[in-house]
Amino acid sequence: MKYVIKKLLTTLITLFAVSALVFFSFSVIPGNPAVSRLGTEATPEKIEKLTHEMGLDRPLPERYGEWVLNILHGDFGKSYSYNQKVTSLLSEKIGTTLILSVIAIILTVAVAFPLGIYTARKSDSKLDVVLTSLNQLIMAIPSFFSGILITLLFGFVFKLFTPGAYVSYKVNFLRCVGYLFFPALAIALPKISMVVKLLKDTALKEANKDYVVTAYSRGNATRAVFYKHVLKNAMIPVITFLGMTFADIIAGSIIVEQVFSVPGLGRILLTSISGRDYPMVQAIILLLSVFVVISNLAVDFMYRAFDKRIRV
Amino acid sequence: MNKILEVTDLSVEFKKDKKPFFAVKNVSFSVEEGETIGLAGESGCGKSTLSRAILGIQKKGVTGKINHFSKRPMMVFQDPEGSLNPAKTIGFILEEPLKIKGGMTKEQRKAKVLEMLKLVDLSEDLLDRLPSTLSGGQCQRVCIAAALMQEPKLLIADEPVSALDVTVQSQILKLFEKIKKELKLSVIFISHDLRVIYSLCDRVMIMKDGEIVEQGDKETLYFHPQHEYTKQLMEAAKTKYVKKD
Amino acid sequence: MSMLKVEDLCIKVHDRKTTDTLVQDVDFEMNKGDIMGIVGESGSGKTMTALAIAGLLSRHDMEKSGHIIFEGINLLDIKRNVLRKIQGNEISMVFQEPLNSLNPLKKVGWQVEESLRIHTSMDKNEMRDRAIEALRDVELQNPEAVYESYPHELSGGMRQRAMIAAAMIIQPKLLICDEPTTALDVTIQAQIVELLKRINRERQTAILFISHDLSLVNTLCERVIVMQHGLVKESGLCDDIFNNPQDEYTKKLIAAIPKSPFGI
Amino acid sequence: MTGNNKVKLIIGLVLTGIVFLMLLFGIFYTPYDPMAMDASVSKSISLKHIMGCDQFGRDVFSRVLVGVKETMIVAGAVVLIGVFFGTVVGTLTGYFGGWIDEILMRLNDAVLAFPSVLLALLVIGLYGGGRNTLILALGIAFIPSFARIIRSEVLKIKNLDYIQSVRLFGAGHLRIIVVHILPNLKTVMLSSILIGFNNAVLAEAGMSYLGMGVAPPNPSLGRMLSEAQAYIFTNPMTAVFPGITIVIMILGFSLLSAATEKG
Repeated sequence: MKYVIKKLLTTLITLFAVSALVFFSFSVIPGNPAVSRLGTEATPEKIEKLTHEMGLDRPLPERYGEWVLNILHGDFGKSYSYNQKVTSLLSEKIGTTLILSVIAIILTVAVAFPLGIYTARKSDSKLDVVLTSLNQLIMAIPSFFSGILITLLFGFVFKLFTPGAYVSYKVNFLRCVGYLFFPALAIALPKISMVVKLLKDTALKEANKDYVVTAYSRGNATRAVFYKHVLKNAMIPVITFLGMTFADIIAGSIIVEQVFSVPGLGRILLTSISGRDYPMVQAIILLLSVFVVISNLAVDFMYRAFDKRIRV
Repeated sequence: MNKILEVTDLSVEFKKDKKPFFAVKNVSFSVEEGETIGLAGESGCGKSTLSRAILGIQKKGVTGKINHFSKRPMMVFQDPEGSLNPAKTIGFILEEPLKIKGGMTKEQRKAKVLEMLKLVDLSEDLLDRLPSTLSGGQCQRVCIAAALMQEPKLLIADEPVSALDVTVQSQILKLFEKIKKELKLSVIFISHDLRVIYSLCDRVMIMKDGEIVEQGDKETLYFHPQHEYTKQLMEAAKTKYVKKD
Repeated sequence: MSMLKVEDLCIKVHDRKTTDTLVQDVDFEMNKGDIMGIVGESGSGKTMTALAIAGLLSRHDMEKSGHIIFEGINLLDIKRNVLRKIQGNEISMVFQEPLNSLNPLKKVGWQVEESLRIHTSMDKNEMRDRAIEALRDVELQNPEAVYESYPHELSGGMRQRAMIAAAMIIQPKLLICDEPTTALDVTIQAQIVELLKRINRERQTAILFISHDLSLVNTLCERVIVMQHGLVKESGLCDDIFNNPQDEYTKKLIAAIPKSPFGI
Repeated sequence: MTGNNKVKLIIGLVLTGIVFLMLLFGIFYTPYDPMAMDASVSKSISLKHIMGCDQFGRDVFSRVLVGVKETMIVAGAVVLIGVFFGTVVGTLTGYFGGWIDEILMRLNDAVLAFPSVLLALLVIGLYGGGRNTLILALGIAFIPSFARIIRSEVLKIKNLDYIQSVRLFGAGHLRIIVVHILPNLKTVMLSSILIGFNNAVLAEAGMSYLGMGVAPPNPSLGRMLSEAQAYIFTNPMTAVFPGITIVIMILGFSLLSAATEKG
């Protein structure tokens, strides 16, 4: 219990630090955002008025405090370019990106674990050589290229989906998932390969340890040695790796959303960056970081449930 | 006889799980010139921490007095391969202490290295080789030679034969006998093996939980132990090595 | 007929180009209640011999020849699923490093029971009772607590006792011990030696004791085999070999024992 | 070296060899001006245009060559920044420890927990796109992982007995670090530089795919992919060739790093 509280507390501190980092890094940009917003229409009066409206004339810590308080009330401020509340602009997109990430995570875990266990068990067969080489190749294909190939193959050749015809989950959840499956596949492919390789490597390493010899000496069958002894120990580094992978998957969605024209957080982040829409950029980066931090926390708990040796 | 080292009330305090804990507690002893003193105890008793404190490698939490009456004491470690820089040749490793000390020409250094190789019974052919190509016994000889390079008066040997095979072990012990005599070296010899200590040392200290529970002349200590723990150790050694019918 | 008869045992490892002979022409016999030592330095082939008898050399690049006849069955000839019925049931093994030899993620009790789970059809409670009894029998204080703990929570001596309990739980005929005391402190070593002697005396379990320490083997065993570079240099009664060694290498080994008040 | 590693090494060397050859061509000679548009030319693959032409009639092969150059410049600079600062930070924190170590490592962990794409986007969001910002952004994102690897290696080495004995000989910190620790970091550095190249190529291509890299009309592999995507059903090869080039680069570096890891 103490562990859970401690972990939650450090997570809170991390979130706080991230929010500070995001906020203050935007305040060190040279130039007055009010000036750049007004562009050619800038007159000293207009600038002063806008500066005041945007609260830029008040001290930084005060603005930060207000920003955090507002966020806690669900208010991320107003977008510069859309002149609307950030929250209302983002609400649907958060859902889209989350669904995409969750499908990718489920795909990764559901495919990588059985495949990894299989290759670890058959580590000296001919099939293994093929699988390992294939794995190595897939790891080298970046998600935006595999995304294009998937579009070409499943969209153009097999016509399993219509590229660009994304349906919001609010309109039809199933069709939305059906569409997002393909970008999720593009994100998941290299991750699956990495997990499979890691699981196989650690399982082989574990298989050389002394306790495995002990297990054999008691008359265990090879299968029993693997499932009762090796597998659990081999999973520990894999779970640690999954923590980083989940974060990567969330970040990877930014790029893949672009490939499949999915209107999620990634897409609007890119438009906001080019439009210098700082409240939007701040909000999106903060949201994505929160996803990352929370997924890390989830993996920590998973790890703890797995390895009873870890205390504190 | 001259004292070479005097330790008074030496303690080393560590923090373990936020609780203070003494790895070494109120240790006092001295080493005379040319004397070999054995330090025996079981794992975790503080033998290594004590030697590190004496050499000044361990500085944190050290209290008490350590008086050295000689310059730069040296140390020989347990794992011979780990005590040699894997990226450097034997020649480089042996020359390094002289380079650091300074004040010698290249030729003088070379001559000194050769002299030392001879002392530890190693061939010159090894100079260009890397540590990984040497046997454990050869590595330990190189370590001893390197430690003697700056002509120390006191050598601390921390389990120097524990990682070696039995026959190699006896050769290295013979080498210790030899250098001790030829160089009038004082040696603090740390070991968990009471037989090794008996065969090499003049005086013995028994350590337990950071304290030296008993010290004295080897014969007295082995045949008339006073402290309960010393008796226990001797009893265990007998169970292990003396055949009962 | 003897319980264990090893004849002309050879173990070779084939690399791509070279063949390494690890063990060559090892012969010996053991009977019920025998206690025998194999002594040698690193690379002598003593551990390989032990692993071969325990049926633990299954690497493909290894060639084994000769006979290991246990209770009339040649262990080198039989299928793995037949061998498995003997492993942990009639032949058990204890290793050098108790920490590494225990699965770090499983409770000690689970590991002590493992042989019962594999070779008998006992139910959970029966197994637990047997395991606690076995832990008590190796002189562990508070066996119930040890049963519930993880390997890292025990001291080195306790772990090795637990390993012995696990090996003895099903009353094997032969217990192979590969340097079981080397990683432990002197006082603990003495206790383990006493424990093995008692097990041998009370249960008539034959013990094959592998060690680099000639004098330790002398105190524990009746007979000894001295090995070097895979070859048997000398074998016979400990007393004979100590008092009257024939082979040069044996003489060297005896001479290497440090002079001490603890006999040779 | 095991047989498996040998195969990896050979394939890795061949692939990176191809990449370096392309890099040399990208610097010194391209068959066509990579920026020259020619609407009249056929877009399909021919002897004259071995990878075909894009929608503006620019020679894809020439553009790929220059794109490789662009990617390698960015990747090289990023790895350089990462390795240099990573080694400095990692060595100092690992060797001296104490509160500097505490602070820097906490900072390191915070940055490391952040996916590098996100970090790079943050920096680009602040300072705008372009090659230099991209290098800076990715370089900063790469420092922590190098620092971590170097630090853990230095920590391991620092406590080895041979460092203790050199200290006893009276060697100063600088001598210990330069003469006795750094040479033993070679293997670890080599494999992390290679894996760094692998990641940097991936990151550069990803960022330029998002339009955050070098400014158009200069060719970059990532942007070529995103530009070709609109014509994917009519002229797929325009996307496939730059894509395959990226895969060759990443595969080459990752195979080499796998082959050099641990013997």
